[in-house]
Amino acid sequence: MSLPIIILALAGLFFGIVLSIGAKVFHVHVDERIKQLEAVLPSANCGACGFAGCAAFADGLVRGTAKANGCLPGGAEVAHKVAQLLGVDADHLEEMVAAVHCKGGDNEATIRAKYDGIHDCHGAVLISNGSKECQYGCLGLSSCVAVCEFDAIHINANGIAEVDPEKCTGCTACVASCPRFLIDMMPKSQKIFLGCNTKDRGAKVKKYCSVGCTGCTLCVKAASHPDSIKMVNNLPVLSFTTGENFLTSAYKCPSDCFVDTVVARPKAHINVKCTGCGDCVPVCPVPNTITGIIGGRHTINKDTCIGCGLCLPVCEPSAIALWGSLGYTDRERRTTGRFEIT
Amino acid sequence: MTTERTLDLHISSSPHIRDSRSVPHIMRDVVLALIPAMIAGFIFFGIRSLMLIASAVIAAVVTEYVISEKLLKRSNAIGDWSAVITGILVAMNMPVAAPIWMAALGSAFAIAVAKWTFGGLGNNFINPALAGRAFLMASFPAQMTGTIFSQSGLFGKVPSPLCGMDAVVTSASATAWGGADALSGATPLAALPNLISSGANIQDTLLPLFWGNVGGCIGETSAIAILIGAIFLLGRRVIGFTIPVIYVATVFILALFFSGVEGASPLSSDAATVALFHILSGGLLFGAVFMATDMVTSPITIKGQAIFALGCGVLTFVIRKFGGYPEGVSYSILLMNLVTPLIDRYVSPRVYGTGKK
Amino acid sequence: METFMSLLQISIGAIFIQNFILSRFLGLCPFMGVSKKLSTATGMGIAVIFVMTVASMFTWAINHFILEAYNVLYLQTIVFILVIASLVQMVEMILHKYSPVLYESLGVYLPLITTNCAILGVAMINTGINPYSGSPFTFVESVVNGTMSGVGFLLALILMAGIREKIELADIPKPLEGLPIAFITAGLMAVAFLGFSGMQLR
Amino acid sequence: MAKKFTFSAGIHPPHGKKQTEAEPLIGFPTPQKVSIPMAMHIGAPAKAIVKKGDIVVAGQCIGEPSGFVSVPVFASISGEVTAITEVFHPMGQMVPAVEISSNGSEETVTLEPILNWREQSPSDLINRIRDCGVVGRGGASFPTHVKLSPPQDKKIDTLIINGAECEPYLTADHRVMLERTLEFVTGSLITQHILGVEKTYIAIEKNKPDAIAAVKKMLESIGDKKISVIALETKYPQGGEKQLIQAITKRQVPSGKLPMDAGCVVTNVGTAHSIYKAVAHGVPLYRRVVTVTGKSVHKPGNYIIPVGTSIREILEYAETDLSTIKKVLMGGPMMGLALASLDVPIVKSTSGLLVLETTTPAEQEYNCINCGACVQACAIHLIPSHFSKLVKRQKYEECEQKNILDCIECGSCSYVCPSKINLVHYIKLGKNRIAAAKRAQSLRKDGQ
Amino acid sequence: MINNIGTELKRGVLTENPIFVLALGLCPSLGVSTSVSNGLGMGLASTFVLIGSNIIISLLKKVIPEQVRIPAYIIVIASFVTIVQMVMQAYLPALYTSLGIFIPLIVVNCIILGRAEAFASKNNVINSAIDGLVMGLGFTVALVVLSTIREILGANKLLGLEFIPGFKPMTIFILAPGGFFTIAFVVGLINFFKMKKEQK
Repeated sequence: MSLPIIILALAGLFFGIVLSIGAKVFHVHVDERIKQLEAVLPSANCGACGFAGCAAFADGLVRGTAKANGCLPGGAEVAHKVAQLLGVDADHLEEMVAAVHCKGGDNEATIRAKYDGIHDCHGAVLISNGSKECQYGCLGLSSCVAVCEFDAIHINANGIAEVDPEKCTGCTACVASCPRFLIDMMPKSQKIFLGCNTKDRGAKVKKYCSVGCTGCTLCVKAASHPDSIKMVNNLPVLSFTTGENFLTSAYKCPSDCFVDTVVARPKAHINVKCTGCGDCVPVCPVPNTITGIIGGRHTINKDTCIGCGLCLPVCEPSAIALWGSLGYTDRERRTTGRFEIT
Repeated sequence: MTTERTLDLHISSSPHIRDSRSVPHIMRDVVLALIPAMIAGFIFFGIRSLMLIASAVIAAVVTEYVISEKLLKRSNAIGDWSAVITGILVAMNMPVAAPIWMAALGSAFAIAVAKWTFGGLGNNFINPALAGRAFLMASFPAQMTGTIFSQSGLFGKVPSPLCGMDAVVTSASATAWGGADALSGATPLAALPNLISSGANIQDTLLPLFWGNVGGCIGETSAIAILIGAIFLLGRRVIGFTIPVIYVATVFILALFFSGVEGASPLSSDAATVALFHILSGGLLFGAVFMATDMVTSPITIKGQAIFALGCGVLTFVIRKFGGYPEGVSYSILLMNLVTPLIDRYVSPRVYGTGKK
Repeated sequence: METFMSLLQISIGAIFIQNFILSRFLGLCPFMGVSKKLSTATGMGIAVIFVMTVASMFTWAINHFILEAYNVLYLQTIVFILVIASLVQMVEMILHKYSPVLYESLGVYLPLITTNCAILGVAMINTGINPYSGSPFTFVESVVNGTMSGVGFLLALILMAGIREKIELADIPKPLEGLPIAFITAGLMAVAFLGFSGMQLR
Repeated sequence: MAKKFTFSAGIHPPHGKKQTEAEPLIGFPTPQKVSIPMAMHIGAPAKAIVKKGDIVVAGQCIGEPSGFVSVPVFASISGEVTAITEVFHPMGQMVPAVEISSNGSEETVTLEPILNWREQSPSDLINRIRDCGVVGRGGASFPTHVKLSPPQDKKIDTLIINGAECEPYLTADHRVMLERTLEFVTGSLITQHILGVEKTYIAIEKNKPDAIAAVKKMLESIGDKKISVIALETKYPQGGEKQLIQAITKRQVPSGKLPMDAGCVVTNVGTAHSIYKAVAHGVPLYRRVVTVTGKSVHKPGNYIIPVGTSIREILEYAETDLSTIKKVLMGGPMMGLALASLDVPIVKSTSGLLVLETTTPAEQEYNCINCGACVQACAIHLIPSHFSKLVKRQKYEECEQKNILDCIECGSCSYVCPSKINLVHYIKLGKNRIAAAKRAQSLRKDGQ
Repeated sequence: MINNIGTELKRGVLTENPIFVLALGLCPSLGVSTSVSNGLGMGLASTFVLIGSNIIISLLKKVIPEQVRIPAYIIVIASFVTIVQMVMQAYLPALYTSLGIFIPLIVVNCIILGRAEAFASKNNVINSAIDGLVMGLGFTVALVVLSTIREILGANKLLGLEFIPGFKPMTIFILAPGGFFTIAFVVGLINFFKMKKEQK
């Protein structure tokens, strides 16, 4: 009876000692990030990722040879954690999402000739530079969709690539995939961006795209901060650092070039504190939205208010507040991609 | 601007003209090339052979239709004739006495599992017909190998498994011979060792083997019918010479050296006879012409095809000599199918303007 | 000559007839996982050959000289797994320290091998009866069996990797993508390997 | 002549030349307006040196070269410069261009003819060729003066005048060889003189026996012994530089290198003709022979057309039924470009306009069945079907390892593919992505 | 963490089924699923080991040092496997012989080590035991499903009794290829239904 115990104990002791000595003697320093990643991974060493175990997968992630969603047993949860771990970068403390700067789809843009070729934007560019008259617009052939590991980008019914900000992890894989350089990153907190990339002049743009930017600069004038929008090469460039929400600019745009990812916004509301000074009326960009007689409590037309919030700071008695919450675009609106004020 | 609207311009990559030959053309040619062998099967094995073929083809086409159109909703598959070929090949690889439903099951397996799980024509890595046959072999070994000839051919005579050499019939029932409709026995290749050891004159067996009046699977017995099909396919450039010629030659040469005839040198006529016997029997020609040449599952380059055919030949002979199955053709092709992706990866022609590869 | 033939028969049996993956169902997890790329498959296969050979040596010796000698065969499972696990880990550590190149190519696969039933499997099989001679495996036979089982594993792995690289692009029906198609591929490979069944040197 | 001049692999497409091969060269009426792109050659685009309102004469230089690999551009009609603008190049991109409206004058200017060219130094002749804006007639439009001045360390011993015209439907070179025999043979002699080579071959496919006979007769009558005529087997792409060199000299151009690395210079019949005009008459390259053909074209022919003429105008002049056409190609059906718009000008390298009534690929695409037809057709001995699969999987490095960059895009593989896969397009895409990756890499290196 | 047995059971058997969903423990699931009795025996044996090792590891989780945890877990598991081996040999010799090598191989079944690492080493004893139970049951259910299909198709038998009189069994299903095909199509079917559900 004692023999097996002795054998087992000796064996255990022997291997324990050997291994612990080995661990000291043969110690090799490992990258800190690999350890962090390993902690996130399930450690099943199943090999489903195509790498030799979780450690090798983590190594691959750090080197960029593995894909963030490569861990099958871990699923989406692990993929997101991994993406976050990899994406942690001192420069980008703010959460970023991708945005596609074109909204001139099948309904808006003119087609020169029908493209019969392989389903790839780069491929289409090689054949007479694509079928669109516009040399800057989205080709809608899914090159960005193919590189997205998070199923966050799709070609909508109008033939334009569209990012789902909720699924987007900000990995920037799509940015380089676009032959027309239409995709860039913007803060997730921002909801409005310019949906056009043409550098052509207005008259020419009007010929080929009904939602093309004509370079009219109305949006620049509408912006409340002078540095928020600058014209570069006939095209407004939005700066997201000024705190501007671009609602007024988008509203003023005669070509409807802006894209709003939000369907419902908080609307302004005037409460009983209103003194009827009328200061808010001139700052409101939408005509006939704030009405009332001087001295009497003013009212806001909820149907036309765009929720820009310009009236809030001018109200001395602080009688105006925004009511309601942000709602994301429903499917129907997403397919048209139009920014409408009704 | 108005004229621009009426203009229907298309843009695409060059070239802007295409050869008229397409996948359905190729597949139809293979079906045509199989007709002589089907006729031979009908002549030697009777109407039942055609029933087996019909059942296999119907099962294959129905399976293909259901999977591609109904389950996967891919509309481009059914017109390409490839299911018909698979059905014919499965049936041609069965003994005539096999139950009709078995042919249907085999070809349904071939289409459903070996082909469509990978996404249909061109995506499979293994010859569907052979996979179907191997599936049946593993599932119903008795019905697939025991060559019970329950039907007589057009000549009213049961094909003799041993080419008329009654003396060495090992397990044939005596009453069956000559008129009755059941005869059980081995295929020619299975009987070869007995023939050699009994010292029988193998030369006399070659002619029946050539015409096909012997036992075996429906499609494989008649060398002449297969050769007619082969010539047609070669003429239509559906298959090349590389695979069939190297395959058959490899088996021939190996059989010359390891003929099994006591004391015969590789160059003796005895060895040559045995080698010819090897070529004409056991479905070698059928496999070499119709199955090893399957484009999808054989290498793409000529050099690769040569390696593939050599491997098939060696494996066929090894299985015949040492293995548990007397024929070895279908398994050797299946095994080489597994190697094809590796060959395709590493064997490529010497590119213009580069030195040694 | 006779020993050679018997070793050859063991080899053919281990590589083709009783292939660890395609016939015995051992080592499937790494087989499914690592067969996506040919380069990884080759590395893993070679690592398995190496570990199987070494494990066969050690376990045969321990089995013969300790467990059988002291009649404590019931400790086989525990002791074998301990030996294999320690062995693999030692090899990994040594490689990591002294031969980064070899570690890159082989060592990274070692964690996967520890919990690979193929290794313990071959050790267990080696304690049994050699089916070709009818007597227990000798030391040489068990080492040959170990190595050749590894070769069979490598063979199945690289064939599978080649095929998977080919079908990676195939238009596989959605529900079958991933694991199921790998199983079907393995199944069809197993069908082809049935051709070797009953093969005997004569 | 038992010896066959050809290469291994290749295809036999229907040649479709019947419609125009008997049509003599005829002049095209001076168009009302031309838009002359400043970029009609590989290399830096020319710089416009005229401005709006200038009066120019046909043959007058309107664009200066900007760099060694660049050539001048000339007015192709006489009239007023109406705009310095941008037009769609046939390739699809916007390029700077000069728009000239005709004033009805047929006046032309030329440079001083060099009649005693045999006594001139090669460099003087090369300068003349450059000053006349001569570029190669292949799709790439490589400036001819660059081709004719190989680096010192490259020994050139063979000149090949390419009259194969293997591209189906095109007959422009054929007609030039028949009708301008003396001029193009003289052009060949000038080229030979410039390069100082001993061996010159005029290579013509066997399907043009009249041209072969005419050239042979001409060589006999002028008593030249250095130039020999080679009757090539009729096979596509026999006129590819690499194939031509292999067929005639049995040499191979090393992978990634130029013909001069095999000791050869290959120039086109049309180029030789232009060289003759430039040297012996001082006429710059501003007009060229264009084959206009296709079923819907009711007046097909080989027209001599001023560069910059709108394709719409040409097709209308050739009485083309625009309602039935699906495709307009610049060049032949195997390598030509499909035009996205008819309002684009013809350029120096436009050898033909082909109108097609069907789209390609008209048929459905099947899965690749691994048949190897593309492998057997490939004149470079590549495996095109691998490229299509690898490009789909975006494995560009592997493509490069498999020599995708050696592909000459002749279209043979797509032509024979029974699965109707657009192989050439995949290869073009693969090459493009590899080039893009390399550009990005070198940018990154420069940045560091 | 553990709320109620019902949801836990659903997790083990359906949503996180070790074989069909997590693709762990493939070797025994194919190796022994040739007959229902084998599958059931294997499943229950593994469940026992799983529960036992989960309990012990959960108890010892504070004692075992981080560096040697894997070897320690393996020893615990191996001990339980040895117990199973002895019990089976004594009371179910027929099953013991037919399962053969796969009994000791329970040691290296990734499910068991995986649960020890992922669950038992972080949770209390009762929860660990329940986790072992549900995971073991999930494994057993999967094995029974596989072995039922294979036994019926391959031998026309269920638990050793003839299933459909006159049906010709396809021997291939009790051979190696049939094992691969069966699991492939079961997983495929599960994926198919999952996808349908997701679409809705």
